[in-house]
Amino acid sequence: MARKSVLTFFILAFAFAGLDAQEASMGALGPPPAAPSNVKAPDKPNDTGHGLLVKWDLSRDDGAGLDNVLAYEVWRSDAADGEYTKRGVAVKGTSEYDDTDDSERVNDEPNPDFIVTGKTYYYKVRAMAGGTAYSDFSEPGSGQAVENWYHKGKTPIMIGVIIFWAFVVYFIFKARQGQEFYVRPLAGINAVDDAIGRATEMGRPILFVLGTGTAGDIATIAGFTILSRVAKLTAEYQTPVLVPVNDPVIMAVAQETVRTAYLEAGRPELYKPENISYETAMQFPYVAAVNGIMLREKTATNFYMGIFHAESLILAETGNIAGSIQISGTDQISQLPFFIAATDYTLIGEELYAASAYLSKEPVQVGTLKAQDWAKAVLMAVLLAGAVLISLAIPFLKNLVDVNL
Amino acid sequence: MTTAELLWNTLAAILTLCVFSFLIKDNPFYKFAERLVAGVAAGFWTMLLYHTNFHDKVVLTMQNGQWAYIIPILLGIGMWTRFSKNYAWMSRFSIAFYMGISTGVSIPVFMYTNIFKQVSATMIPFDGTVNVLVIIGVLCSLFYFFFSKAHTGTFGLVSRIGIYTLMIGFGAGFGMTVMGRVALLVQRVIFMKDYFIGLFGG
Amino acid sequence: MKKQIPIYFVLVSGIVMIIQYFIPSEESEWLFTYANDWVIVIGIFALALGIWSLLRSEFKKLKNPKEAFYAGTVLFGYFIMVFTALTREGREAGTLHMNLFNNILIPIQATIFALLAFYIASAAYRAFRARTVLATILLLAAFIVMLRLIPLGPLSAINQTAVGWILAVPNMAAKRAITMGVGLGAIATCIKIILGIERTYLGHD
Amino acid sequence: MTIWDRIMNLDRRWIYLCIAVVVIIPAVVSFKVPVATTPEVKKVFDFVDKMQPGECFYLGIDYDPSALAELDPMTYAILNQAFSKDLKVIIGCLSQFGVGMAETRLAEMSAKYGKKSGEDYCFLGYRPYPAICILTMGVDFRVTFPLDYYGVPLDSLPVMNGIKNLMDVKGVVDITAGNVADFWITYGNGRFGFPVALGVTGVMSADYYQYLQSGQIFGLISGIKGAAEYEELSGFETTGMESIPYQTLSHAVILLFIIISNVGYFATRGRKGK
Repeated sequence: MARKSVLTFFILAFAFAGLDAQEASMGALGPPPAAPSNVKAPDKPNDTGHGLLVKWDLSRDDGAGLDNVLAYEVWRSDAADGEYTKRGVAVKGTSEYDDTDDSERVNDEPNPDFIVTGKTYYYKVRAMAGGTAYSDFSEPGSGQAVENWYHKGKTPIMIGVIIFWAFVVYFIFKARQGQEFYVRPLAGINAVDDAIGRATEMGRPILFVLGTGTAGDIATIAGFTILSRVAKLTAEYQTPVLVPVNDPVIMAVAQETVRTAYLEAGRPELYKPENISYETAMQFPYVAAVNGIMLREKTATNFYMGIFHAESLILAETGNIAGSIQISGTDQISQLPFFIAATDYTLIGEELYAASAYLSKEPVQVGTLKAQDWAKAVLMAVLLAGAVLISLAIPFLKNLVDVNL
Repeated sequence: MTTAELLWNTLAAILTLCVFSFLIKDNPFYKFAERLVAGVAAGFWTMLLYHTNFHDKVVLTMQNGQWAYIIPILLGIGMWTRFSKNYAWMSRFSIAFYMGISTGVSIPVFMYTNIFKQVSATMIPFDGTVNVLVIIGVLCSLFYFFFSKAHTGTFGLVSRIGIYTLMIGFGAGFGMTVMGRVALLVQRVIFMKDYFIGLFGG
Repeated sequence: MKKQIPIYFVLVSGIVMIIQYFIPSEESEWLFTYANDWVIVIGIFALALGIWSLLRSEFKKLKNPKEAFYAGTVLFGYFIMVFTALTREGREAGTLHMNLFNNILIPIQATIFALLAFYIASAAYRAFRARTVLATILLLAAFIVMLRLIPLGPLSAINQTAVGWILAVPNMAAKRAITMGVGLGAIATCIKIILGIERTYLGHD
Repeated sequence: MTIWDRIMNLDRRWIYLCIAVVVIIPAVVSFKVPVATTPEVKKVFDFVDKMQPGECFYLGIDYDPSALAELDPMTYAILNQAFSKDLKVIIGCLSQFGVGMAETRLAEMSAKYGKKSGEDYCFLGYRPYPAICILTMGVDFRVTFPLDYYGVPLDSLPVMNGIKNLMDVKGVVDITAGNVADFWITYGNGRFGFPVALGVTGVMSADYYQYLQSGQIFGLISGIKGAAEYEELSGFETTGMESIPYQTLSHAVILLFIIISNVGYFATRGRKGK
């Protein structure tokens, strides 16, 4: 990553509070370096319109000539012959300075450094040598900040989204045409039927935990889609499913999900909204409450699907004490080891997102899995190609994926 | 320690023991602590959100005349139709926006952080065994996640290497975490120790 | 209509938020904040639903003599926290509200968290048995990593090298691969939601 | 029911009891457990140890009080080692909460060895934008920090004589709980190639071993264990060693149970096989 980001970093802004010419007085005065020239201040791209990119040609004594340039100082004014104030410093060898300030007010006072969109600003640059030796100021250059309507740096991301979207739509289309796709069996999915059947035989409820994320987290949404399939099966088996939650929006969505599933299974009369219950807010109080449910309701099967943090192992071990069959799935890498160790089946990362397609068995859903596989193949090819190219010192692909926001 | 401090500390110490008693088995003391904290957490959270989010995004926006906020407020109130059987369907509008915004925001963000950043970090030159093995490990592990290929033959071998890599990673993750968990327990033990010293020694 | 309109809402708001990401302008930034505030505001109003669900179930339990004490505990905890913080000042340091927070919520939370030290040991005992190849690999990796805390004389150096290698190579590779897989799965899930292929969460009649 | 069957179905509460015992005992009776030193910590120790009196290195103190328990012992041990060997140290903060803590620790350690600011060490203070600071310090310390923390111009400090930029110091040891570590790797080592070692928190450490493997950092002190190792190596103890008895004993208990569990597993499996 080094090369490109270092270069871009030189373009980045920095302002040194307290770095002042007089303060830096030191040592003997050498001959002053030549002034930088050709100052320009074009708009800084990809921003909200409060930044200018000051550019100049290096001093003749930067890396050559007297070779005594240490840094450049960038000064700004509202008028070409107005009063200039220092904006910041750029180290030697750098010919760009990012002057950005988008706070209109600071501490409820108007901010004098604020860059107004469309207003013309003038810049002068001078070189600074060791000691207090300064070059003359360059001729002023000017420019205006413009509000940008497209972030060019994000183009690779857009291409990525479009390609993946196209894969998904294409395979949905294929599935609608009647094409069937093979998917390999997943142990965690195959176990779902048995686990629900076991609860039915034992006459005990099923527990479905959606994790400690919010309803807007995609892993929780994946949890909803799995809950929907599981609830449909439980409705057919007439086994109650308990969904204790710690977020009210999750509660509302889970209620709709389960109700729909019961309707689709033709058993709307079995649906009890109070089984999807708000236990409490906050991670550990919620976990304590779920622990209580496991031990007191003696749930036969526990599902953990969504975002989990440290509570993963608390839940899984308590479930173990209660003797429940446990199926887990999360996208949290730090918690996967504990689910793997302490539950019977674990859906790892992407498998969590694939589970609803597996359980629904609908061709359209399975089609999206095919799209994911194609995207993965492309990803692997790009990754390998990029690694080969960079080994040959061709950074083309690497630069392409190295998105700088 | 003042009497008030002592009493508060005693409460905290008793509750700590109540929770630890769960290790022996579920019991009324644990259940009491569990139920108490459920109520306290819900109450704390209610007032926290009331004084922060509700005040800032509902009360203040209306006072300041930010009328654009009427739409989310109406959608929020729309959630309350869930109290009624007949009008509950109206809450779906609110849920729909909630889901639409959440998923729409996530797509490019996942594309950037989970895909581009990772691919870029893995595009390393093939010099040295470490780099080569990391690249092979990433490719094989990704291969394990292929759903539409049976894991047999060559595919089976590659995905096997992949799942082995994942398992080593999980084992390492487990082993690395023990220290932090023990440290948390030590903190509780030291809390109890300090409490007893304060009670009898000081 | 009850079913179709929400699906269009999802579609439109989803697409708008994707496009917003690529526009750096000030209007676009405002839209982003505004949309996130929608999510927050909907969440605050929904809290009433959650609290209602909690309180109603506890009030019901009050009638059951076996459960009455515990239900009373929940209700006591809830209402004391609410009534002690009706004003903003009630939530400042040193108030009854914060004392309850610091001496009930914090110690219980910390102690539940501390249970993990015990659970991590019992989980290791049960799970780390060399039943299958996979279990053996998991066991060995965890064993080697945990061994780094044990002084083994000259063997320690070998162990530490192994730990460093495990963390830098297979662990790193596994993390990256899972992260990428999660990215693809999550984006696919989002697309399914936005396109209305996955819609059970919206319910129907 | 043989002993192995019993072991295989061991009540989990015995495990809990053992963990409780090994955590409570060190809390009641304090004692010491040796800590196995790792090559990555030894390398940092040797780096400082092999310097000659008068030679100079840069020490970054970039953590806030939340990481104090893990990182403070490292700072103390390294400062002690440097001052006792009459090395020159340049201390800088690139994260804003580090500066106040750095000052008190420095004051304490310099008083202990009678070291003077400006003569034996230079405390630069804090500047924002870590990446650009590292880049400018690679060119000249005086561009980044014209004055030291106490307001004295760098050029008037004897300790800075002949030290223009980071190339003139023997290396960098950065103790951090945040992303300053990444900046040192990318810009310090990546751009200028000077040797960098890190002291990080336990949570962070797993992500930094890759840089150790790739040679981008020459040493890594991770978490409280790394701190304890450094204390053991340097023979100067503050609080790093304190937590080691808990950790070593509880790890030993868990490892022991894993061994018992596997012995039991193979014993019962062998019998079932017959």
